[in-house]
Amino acid sequence: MAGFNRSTPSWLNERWRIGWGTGVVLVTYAGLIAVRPTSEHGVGGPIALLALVGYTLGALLIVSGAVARLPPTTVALLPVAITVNIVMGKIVYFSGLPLQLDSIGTVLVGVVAGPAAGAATGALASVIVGMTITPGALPYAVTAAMIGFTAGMLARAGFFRRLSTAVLAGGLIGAVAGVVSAPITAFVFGNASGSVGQSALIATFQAFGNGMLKAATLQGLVADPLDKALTVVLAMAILKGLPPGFLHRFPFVRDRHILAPRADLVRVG
Amino acid sequence: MIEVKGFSFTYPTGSRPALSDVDFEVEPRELCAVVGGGGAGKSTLAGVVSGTVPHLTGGTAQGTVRVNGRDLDDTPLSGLVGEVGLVMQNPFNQISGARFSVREEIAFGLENLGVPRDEMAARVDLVLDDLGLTGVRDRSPYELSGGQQQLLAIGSVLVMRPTVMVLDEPTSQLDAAGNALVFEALGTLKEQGVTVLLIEHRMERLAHAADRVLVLDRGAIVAKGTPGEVLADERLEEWGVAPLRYTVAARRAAGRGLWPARKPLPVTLDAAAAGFGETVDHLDRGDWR
Amino acid sequence: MNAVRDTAHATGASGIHRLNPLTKLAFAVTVTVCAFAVVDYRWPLLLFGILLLPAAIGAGVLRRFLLMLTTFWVPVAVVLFVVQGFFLPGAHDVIAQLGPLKLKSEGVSFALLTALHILVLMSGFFLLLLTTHAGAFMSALSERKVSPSLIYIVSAALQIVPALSRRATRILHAQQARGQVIHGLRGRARALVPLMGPLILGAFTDVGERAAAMETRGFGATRHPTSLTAVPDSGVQRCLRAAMMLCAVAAVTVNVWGVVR
Amino acid sequence: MIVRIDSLTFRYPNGTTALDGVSFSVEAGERVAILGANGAGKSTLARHLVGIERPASGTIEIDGRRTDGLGIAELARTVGFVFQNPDDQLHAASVVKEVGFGPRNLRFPPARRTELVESALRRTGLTELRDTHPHHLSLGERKRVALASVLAMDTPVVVLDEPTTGQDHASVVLLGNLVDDLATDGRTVLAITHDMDFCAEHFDRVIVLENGGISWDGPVAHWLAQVADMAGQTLELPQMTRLGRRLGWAGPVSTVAGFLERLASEADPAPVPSTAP
Repeated sequence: MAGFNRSTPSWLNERWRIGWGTGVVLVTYAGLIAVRPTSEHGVGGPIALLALVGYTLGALLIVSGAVARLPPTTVALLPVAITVNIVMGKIVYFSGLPLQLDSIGTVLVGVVAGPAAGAATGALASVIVGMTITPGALPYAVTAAMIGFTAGMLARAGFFRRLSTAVLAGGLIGAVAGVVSAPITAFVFGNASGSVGQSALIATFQAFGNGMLKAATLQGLVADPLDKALTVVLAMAILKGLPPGFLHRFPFVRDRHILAPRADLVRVG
Repeated sequence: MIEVKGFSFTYPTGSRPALSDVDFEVEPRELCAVVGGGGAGKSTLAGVVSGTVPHLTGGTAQGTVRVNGRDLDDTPLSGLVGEVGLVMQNPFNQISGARFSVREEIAFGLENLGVPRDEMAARVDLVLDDLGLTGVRDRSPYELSGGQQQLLAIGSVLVMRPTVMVLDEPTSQLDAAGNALVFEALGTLKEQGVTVLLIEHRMERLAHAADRVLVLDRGAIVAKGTPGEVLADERLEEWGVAPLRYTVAARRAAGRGLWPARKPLPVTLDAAAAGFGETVDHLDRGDWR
Repeated sequence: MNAVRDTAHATGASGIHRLNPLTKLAFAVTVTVCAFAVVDYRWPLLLFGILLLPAAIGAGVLRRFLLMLTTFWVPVAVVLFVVQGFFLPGAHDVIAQLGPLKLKSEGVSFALLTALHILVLMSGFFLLLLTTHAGAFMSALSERKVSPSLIYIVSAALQIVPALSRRATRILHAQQARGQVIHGLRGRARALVPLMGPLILGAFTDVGERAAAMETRGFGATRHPTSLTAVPDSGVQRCLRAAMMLCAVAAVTVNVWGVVR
Repeated sequence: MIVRIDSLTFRYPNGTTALDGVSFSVEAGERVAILGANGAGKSTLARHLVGIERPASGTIEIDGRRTDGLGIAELARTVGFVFQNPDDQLHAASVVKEVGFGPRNLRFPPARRTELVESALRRTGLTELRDTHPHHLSLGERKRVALASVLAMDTPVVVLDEPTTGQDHASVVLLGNLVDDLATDGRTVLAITHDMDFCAEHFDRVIVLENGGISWDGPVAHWLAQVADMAGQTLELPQMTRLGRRLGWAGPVSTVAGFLERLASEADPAPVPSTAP
């Protein structure tokens, strides 16, 4: 499994493993698009297996590479972020709102501790949800990793200094999530995963004559950007509420001018 | 051995120093207590001596801190592992969460150091026994009561056998029995040559256990000496520290001539009983004054 | 949060409980791969009938196993039949009509196959979770030299979730005791900040201290940490795992070959 | 009779009995300390007073009303509960907003609200910190904010859970004076505490719980007189009580003032008016 600590050849060191993992995910996605299943019988089995295996392998490589590079404070941050994902996800789920909001912690880590940490948070959150709530979350580990990774990259590019650009970043994160998750939804779950609302949307797209992958992608592109924009806003609200000194423990956000300077970081009185 | 010289520290977000010009030493086999009001800088001092401040918090520091002869400025935190132990105020945060039973949680530090399994098991069981945790060894750390979690936090550090031990209010949630266990363990540590720095609110325990007491007020050391000297100081309340009732009673009694003139004010039950006993004897014999 | 408790405290005396967690993981992975590898609805049904169900009975966890399937698999299966039964792209063999909607046979057979695949995937992992103590699982991974950081993150998250939900209850009581009413949609919306604020901010605020505590306890000090608990393993299980992995790899290879060709 | 509890029994979901036939009543203006070892049922009893736990059998009557049908938020008008950990409730961006949360929930008119908040801030010594963010406060200060936020609800009964734990000297002194003031105002104070000196100096009456039942209920001095060397070592007797015993005095003393009075009477057999401050 992930995270071998033996002396590894250089092409398998941490940085490379993230690269290899991303590569495997991209090749898998490209492969799924290229050999777009023609016979209806191809849909159920082999394609699903290809999607499942490629994505799982990619996620394992990314996680093992990302986790090995994290400083201890970030390691301590991840379980809390994962918990926040789960708790908020549950609250929203039970509130019956047509939203997910289960990536707040992932986005927050991406912004505070960088793309690698964000990717690890997302993927491991899926593992935890898979272990405790529903195994249906396991195949989506790559999507969750991509959410954290993208959030980190956009943070590095300065998107989180203003609320308006942060909301835009949320839209972009959502687009990535929607595209990456589509093959899993379409091929592994036969477009029946997620909430009833999502399934209804997918059914509508299929009814209008779209193929399964296309319907799933369209659904993702409609629902995810909105959801992730809101996620980003909530993550920013949490960041604003955190005590002074918290962000000083994370070099990524401290040294790279990721966020706008905070007035309350200077103690008055 | 702890040596702190001219040490000042300001948090990255602080407008005034959390510690200013702090100067003290603690020898091996010595228990030094730190007392002071809320926000006096006690926890910061614990962090400084254990190497987490400013390494993890950031901030600006001046002066030197040496532990066992090593300058902490040039020593990474990993270089102090096993040598300096830190028990934090909140046991919930001391529990790593990496392990699922009390026994494994105590072993966590030893596992990290690569201690062989047999030795580890022996050391863990010894600590469980010393702190009265054997009955809950297989329970989840998160299912323990606050007091038991505090004992677990102490045990998880004790098991690593550090030569310098820093404890930040380790007994706030413990009842009298738990307190006695902890102070017994600290006594044993001292005998073994360990240097102990203890932050504590309960003055009566300190008066017995501490070799020396430091008083911190707004980041500066305002008094240091033996418990008898420091805890009987009349400025204690101004510094935000609760005086013992024995001392208060003797001081007021002395005002009315009811405390033996040549005796220092008491900080322990024994000293108070001896002093007031003398008063009562004299009163009975009618040769007072 | 019941499932969390199940995984963290799964104890039992059956032979399946005593197996090395990695053996059970390998089984879950292999059975999933095998289920997806063959395009015939009878195949995953067979795997479920002769492997997964008897295993659940043997481990004495049948009731909880079925309960979890009812909770998680049945809804997915129902949605699958509705969506694909009526809307599978390219299907035209209508077998029933409900108003404007046409139920098609291709859609039904696709839904059946996919639902059974998911059944095997979920069953394999439920079996692993219901018969494995999370601590033993983590120890087993640790013995295989998996990164301590990764094990820490997973273990801590598994334990912080229930700890945090207990804290959420305390916060709820504290705010209600200050007159906070949590009824109706408006009440709920208004209660969000007083309830979630202390919970989430408190959890993040703890991170700094916990990291400091871990570092002073030598977290990451050596690349070769030891483990207090030994996880039982045997030569038979090692062979079994190798055979299962071989089987899984073969199934994947054949399938990828088939798709690419 | 502001609080009346009759044969209260409570069992945890796992079946263990936490409280077994507990009965007592408290008058307005009384200061009652609830003592007992960890796990004796103190917190469970206190949680019944605010309606967080519901009795398996028995009744609780507060201010003449049975609490059976009342929710926690409704009971909040009568019983203020100061929880042990202030971080379980602090959420507002300033001390004054945090303290105003309860009165706002209870729908007090704005003028009354301001009056209550200001008075609570003053009594807890927080007036100067009113606009500070709770982040910037020490644990002792945060505990005081939690206390103020309950005082501002102006409830006839105030329940304190381990109020002195983690508090520095100045806060403990303030807290003691506050308990006395509340009682003078006719409000009832119940406190769970381990701090025997605090209990001896500021409370009239103790209720001792043992294995879910009441093992003693009565004035503090009577209890100190009869109690042996602290059964089970779970509580440490007040310093002055121990000193009095060491001196072989009959009958207990519990506070510095009481001790000095006693000492003075030894010095001069004729009763001397106490001049202790």
